[in-house]
Amino acid sequence: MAPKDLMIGHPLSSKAHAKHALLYMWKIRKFEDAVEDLFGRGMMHGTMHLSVGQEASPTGVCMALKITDQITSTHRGHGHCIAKGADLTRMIAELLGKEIGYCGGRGGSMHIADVETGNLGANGIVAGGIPIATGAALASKLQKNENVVVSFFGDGALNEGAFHEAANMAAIWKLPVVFVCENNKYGMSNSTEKAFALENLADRGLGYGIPGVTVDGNDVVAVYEAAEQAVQRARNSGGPTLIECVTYRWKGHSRSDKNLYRTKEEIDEWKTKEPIAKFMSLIHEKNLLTQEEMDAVQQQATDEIIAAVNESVKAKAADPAGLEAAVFNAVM
Amino acid sequence: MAPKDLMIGHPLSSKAHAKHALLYMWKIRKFEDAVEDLFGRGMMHGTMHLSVGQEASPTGVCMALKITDQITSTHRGHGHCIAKGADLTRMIAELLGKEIGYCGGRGGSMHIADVETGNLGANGIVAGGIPIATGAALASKLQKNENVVVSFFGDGALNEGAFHEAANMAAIWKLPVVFVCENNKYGMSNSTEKAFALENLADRGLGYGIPGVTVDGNDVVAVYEAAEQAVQRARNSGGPTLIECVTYRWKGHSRSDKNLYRTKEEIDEWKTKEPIAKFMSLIHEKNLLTQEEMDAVQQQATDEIIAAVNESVKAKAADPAGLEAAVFNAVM
Amino acid sequence: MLTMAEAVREAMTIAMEERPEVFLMGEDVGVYGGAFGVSAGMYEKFGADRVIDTPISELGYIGAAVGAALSGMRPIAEIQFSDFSAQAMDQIANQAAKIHFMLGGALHVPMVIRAPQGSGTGAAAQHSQIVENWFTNVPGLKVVVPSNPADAKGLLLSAIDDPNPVVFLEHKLLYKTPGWEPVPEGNARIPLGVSRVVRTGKDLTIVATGIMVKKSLEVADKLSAEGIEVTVIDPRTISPLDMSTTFESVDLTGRLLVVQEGPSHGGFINEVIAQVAGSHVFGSLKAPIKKVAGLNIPIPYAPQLEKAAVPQVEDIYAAANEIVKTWR
Amino acid sequence: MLTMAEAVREAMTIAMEERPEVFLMGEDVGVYGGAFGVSAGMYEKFGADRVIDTPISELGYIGAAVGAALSGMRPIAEIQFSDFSAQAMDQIANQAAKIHFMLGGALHVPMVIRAPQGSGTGAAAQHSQIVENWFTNVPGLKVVVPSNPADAKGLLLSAIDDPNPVVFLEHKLLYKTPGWEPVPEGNARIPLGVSRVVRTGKDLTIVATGIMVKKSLEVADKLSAEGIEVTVIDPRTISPLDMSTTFESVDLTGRLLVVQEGPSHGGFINEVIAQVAGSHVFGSLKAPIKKVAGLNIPIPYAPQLEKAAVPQVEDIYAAANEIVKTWR
Ligand SMILES: Cc1ncc(C[n+]2csc(CCOP(=O)(O)OP(=O)(O)O)c2C)c(N)n1
Ligand SMILES: Cc1ncc(C[n+]2csc(CCOP(=O)(O)OP(=O)(O)O)c2C)c(N)n1
Ligand SMILES: [Mg+2]
Ligand SMILES: [Mg+2]
Repeated sequence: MAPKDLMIGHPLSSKAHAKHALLYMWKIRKFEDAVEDLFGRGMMHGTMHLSVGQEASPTGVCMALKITDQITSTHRGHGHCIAKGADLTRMIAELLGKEIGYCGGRGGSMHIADVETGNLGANGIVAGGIPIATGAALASKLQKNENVVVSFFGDGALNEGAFHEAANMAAIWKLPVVFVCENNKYGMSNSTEKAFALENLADRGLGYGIPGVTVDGNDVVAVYEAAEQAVQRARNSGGPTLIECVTYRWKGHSRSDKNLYRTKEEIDEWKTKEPIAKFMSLIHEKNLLTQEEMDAVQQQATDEIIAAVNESVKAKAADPAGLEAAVFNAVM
Repeated sequence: MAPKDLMIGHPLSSKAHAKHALLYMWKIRKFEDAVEDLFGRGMMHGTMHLSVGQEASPTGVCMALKITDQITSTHRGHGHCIAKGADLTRMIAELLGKEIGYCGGRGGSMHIADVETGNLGANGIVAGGIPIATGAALASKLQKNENVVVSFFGDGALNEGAFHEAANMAAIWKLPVVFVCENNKYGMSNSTEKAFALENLADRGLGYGIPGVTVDGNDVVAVYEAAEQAVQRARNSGGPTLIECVTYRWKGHSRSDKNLYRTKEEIDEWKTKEPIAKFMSLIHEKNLLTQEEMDAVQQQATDEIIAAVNESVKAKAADPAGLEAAVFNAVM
Repeated sequence: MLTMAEAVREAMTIAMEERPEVFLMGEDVGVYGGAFGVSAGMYEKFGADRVIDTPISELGYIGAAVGAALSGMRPIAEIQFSDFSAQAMDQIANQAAKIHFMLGGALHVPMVIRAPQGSGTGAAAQHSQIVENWFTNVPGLKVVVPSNPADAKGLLLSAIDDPNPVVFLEHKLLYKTPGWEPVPEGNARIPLGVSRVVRTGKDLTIVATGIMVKKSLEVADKLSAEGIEVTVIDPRTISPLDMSTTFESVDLTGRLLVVQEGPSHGGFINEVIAQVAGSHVFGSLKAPIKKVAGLNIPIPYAPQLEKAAVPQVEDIYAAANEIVKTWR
Repeated sequence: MLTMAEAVREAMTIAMEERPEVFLMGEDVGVYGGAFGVSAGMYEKFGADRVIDTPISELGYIGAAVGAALSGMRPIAEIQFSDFSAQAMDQIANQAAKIHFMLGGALHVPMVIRAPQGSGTGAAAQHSQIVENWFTNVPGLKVVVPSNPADAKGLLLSAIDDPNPVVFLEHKLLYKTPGWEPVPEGNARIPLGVSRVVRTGKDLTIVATGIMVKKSLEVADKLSAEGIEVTVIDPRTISPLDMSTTFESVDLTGRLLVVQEGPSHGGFINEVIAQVAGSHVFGSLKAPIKKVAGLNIPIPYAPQLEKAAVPQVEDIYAAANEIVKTWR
């Protein structure tokens, strides 16, 4: 089932749309804050890859997608998952290793999928989802169902062979796939300046005959507009587009990051380009929502996350029994 | 030891250079004819990938290389090997599984290497040599020895992740490597029209910030000129170049090819663009060599191949004893 | 009698006729008919949408097969030589194999990867490997190694039906030869994970797969003429591995010989040995368990070297003979 | 006492000081110091030309390491998690492993691929595998699995000296813990291909590697207190595999238990079993050969599931106890 509140369209096209975009960005932000908190309190296991500061690209892209459109996601995938409409409780529950978690505790943060909302899964392998998205787009073409598939990935993923091979296949077969590169300036510690001999990573598309667009990835409106165009192009058999969303990761790459490869000044500067504030000022300009309405949206996000955490914490832990039987699907 | 007759410079820069270019193209042609003949007579095992019709690109490129410069080659590698200066007898002997063959009969056609002339090896894996060449170029940079490495590969190889990852590394580190794509219109049965959404395959370089050049791959002079520029650029720390040599494979992909994917007309048309005749007419224009001199060069090539075949046929077959000891190098 | 290439083609054709979601993709599987001619004529029959020529991008198109499988299709992806499954290893071992489990069962991956393996064609080290062992230690993959056309057809039909990723490895040298029995017509499926007792005898149990089954049968014939009776078991699916018939047989014969073409260090035969050596039939063993396998070397090019690298009928005969005669 | 991360760093540092042709490359090995901090400080010491941060391109940079090795360098290439060796499988298994043999000895490939493997960090199925088995069946690779800091240092020094490609797999959970003995100073090499008898006892032989050695030693202590004396053998190099000490020990104890973290179906323990079951010491066996290994499942995320997936001390104890008590 799709969440009742999923909404398609331009973030500034109505009060409802503006609320939706704002709500989802807040949900992502609050979700990540909650994860960091759970980690800090030793309640969560493993590692975490937070997308604080990158809320605009999943939100903007997913507002251009129908519920039947699909996505593939990454290790930094909470935002994509939320924006596509996943249930917050089942997400948190997964992180806590609970039976009701999306993967029954077997996958954790890096492997959450939500079939109902078209999320084919986060992926622990950098660029691992890109050929998969391309194959889902091939299925869409073969099944003639007009679904579009979006593959989210980071700047670092562009240097994997998986991107290359998938991009070319998508181009030659004009598959309904959109490649969304969230360029947050670093692949772990490796800056895009060091990892690429390109100014705009969107130019990577040139080598495949794929149009490339670079947008301000912290501007949910700019992201939506680029995504909407690419999605329509894909849906109309025009083939793939590579969208580069320029953004920034506020937090360390993962738990173990000491931030040795960048300066505090750089981080602080990017905090001034914060996506939620940016969108709120656009809302202001257009006089779409009052401050009270915006505050209420933020509060709603907070409440939803708190409820999800509370419910998850109480849920039953995943049970080791039956692990061996879970390897293969038994249904023909 | 380098072959005595290795020669660097423009194919039309002197009588000697013109003779050299012509001789090497003839050697490649005659070598491939001999291989086909040995196969037909059941004297050779396995399969064969002939480069008849593609003699200009190895010859032109290698005339821009010093003996210490290195190459990596492909399944269709006889031409590269010959042009870099390998010994014809040891090549034929390898194809016949003889002890004196370049690989002692262990590698066959797809794995001939000749360290003395800087050939790091043919490769049975499409695109397998490209990262290796890039690594050799990294070694050259680290060792500051000013060697350049050329990686030869086909059009099909451009769609492998190996090309992608290597090309980007070469670009960001400005490695002294030249990527020579011999676009013979097909990767086995798959035409470049079907496998690429690009007009010029050299445009594949754009996505890495690598300059791309498309040349008539049947014109040994055009190939030399492009290679010479790229090699100098590489040697002067200017980084890699992607050269697309447009050419055509006359013979089937390998032994089993029924040519179902192309027309006889297409093959015939390309035969009119034959590289050796094309070069001879340039020699004529420039009045560099007489017809007699050119005939003598052709005869020399024929004689050398015949001698190599005769010597190889007589040589001792490779001995299965010692195979297990040959897996690891024992010298520290 | 059909050859293995024909039997495989027949299975694919039947499955594609039965189910619109089945399609074939790979390098040169279209007009060319596949490097070994396995899909000859299928492009003409099913068209470019169901017999898809891919660029030379194994990681990409195997990944695309995974994605298509997640979205309701049942791809058969051919890898031209199984050696190139190395290129696609991430999508096979880290994605296809794990998705169902890792995602808590939310999705599954009904796909078949078909690829020829093995030596004997003079194609040298990068085109001649037995790659089974790369996959048998990866939970989530089923690995099938048919030894003859009839089994190949029935097993492939089941592999295509299976809701899980199946790696289906065909020995190149079997493509052009008929088996030892006719290939049943129609959609006669043979279940995965069920071993086959190809021949029964009381003196020795031989477990072998792929091309080594035929060689083992030759050895059994030869020994039979000398009064020694051999059971030959073909597990057919090497992961998951059905050991039931092997346990039964070893319990009876007390002697076990395992045979594979791949290098001796590793491979499915080790799992057979380990399971027997750790089982209740350990007590029935009258002799050490012997293996006949390839040398621990890459496959060399020259025919005389290539032959020396992998087990020949004489090697199996010698080992079998030694076990039976030394351990009475 | 040094931890394993420190011991590995010390070995790399010594080798790089001794030989200008040694360098380190990999993802985030520079300023970041490696995902597990193994190369911390090395970038500052050796500079950007000898501690090279690569793009996220495992196939590319492992291939580059092969090419550099062919051209006179001795690269140490770190793969951030050994699971990603799948990406580089072609360059490892089809190139690095085969070049020396395939080219008739014309070239050789002196390189080391270092990578952490194993579970226990809550990183789930794509970051927690034991990948040993992908390599042990590929002739031309040496595979080393150190179990403690002292061995890690000495073995890595030898691996860097070795003229052949060596896959060096470090268990992540060992990185931060000291071993059971001090790490020798200086360049004290330990030869590859030589097993180590870590503890001697007459009742049972346990063969284990990596993190399972420590667990097996714990079990041996426990059993010793109960009057049962266990030999613990660590092959250290699992390919090529030195079986000499295992044969000797089994000849004496008559009982063998093999332990690995990786899935039960496959793995180096099967080779140990197969060699013993086929050897002259077969006759000395008083008990079936048992294995304790991981479940045949991908590694799950939640701690309680992850723990259930791989052998714990109790599992080894139970198996050891059963063998010794059942088979007197
Ligand atoms: C194939 C592979 N290589 C390396 C890693 C380790 N790793 C995980 S995330 C990451 C950085 C990814 O950078 P990017 O794609 O830019 O995404 P970001 O983390 O910035 O969102 C690395 C190197 C991995 N998970 N998979
Ligand atoms: C990784 C890999 N995939 C597939 C093959 C099988 N194969 C050998 S040559 C070839 C075609 C190569 O085309 P191209 O690169 O254009 O070179 P050409 O044969 O035209 O010279 C194919 C598909 C292979 N050897 N390696
Ligand atoms: Mg990034
Ligand atoms: Mg070609």
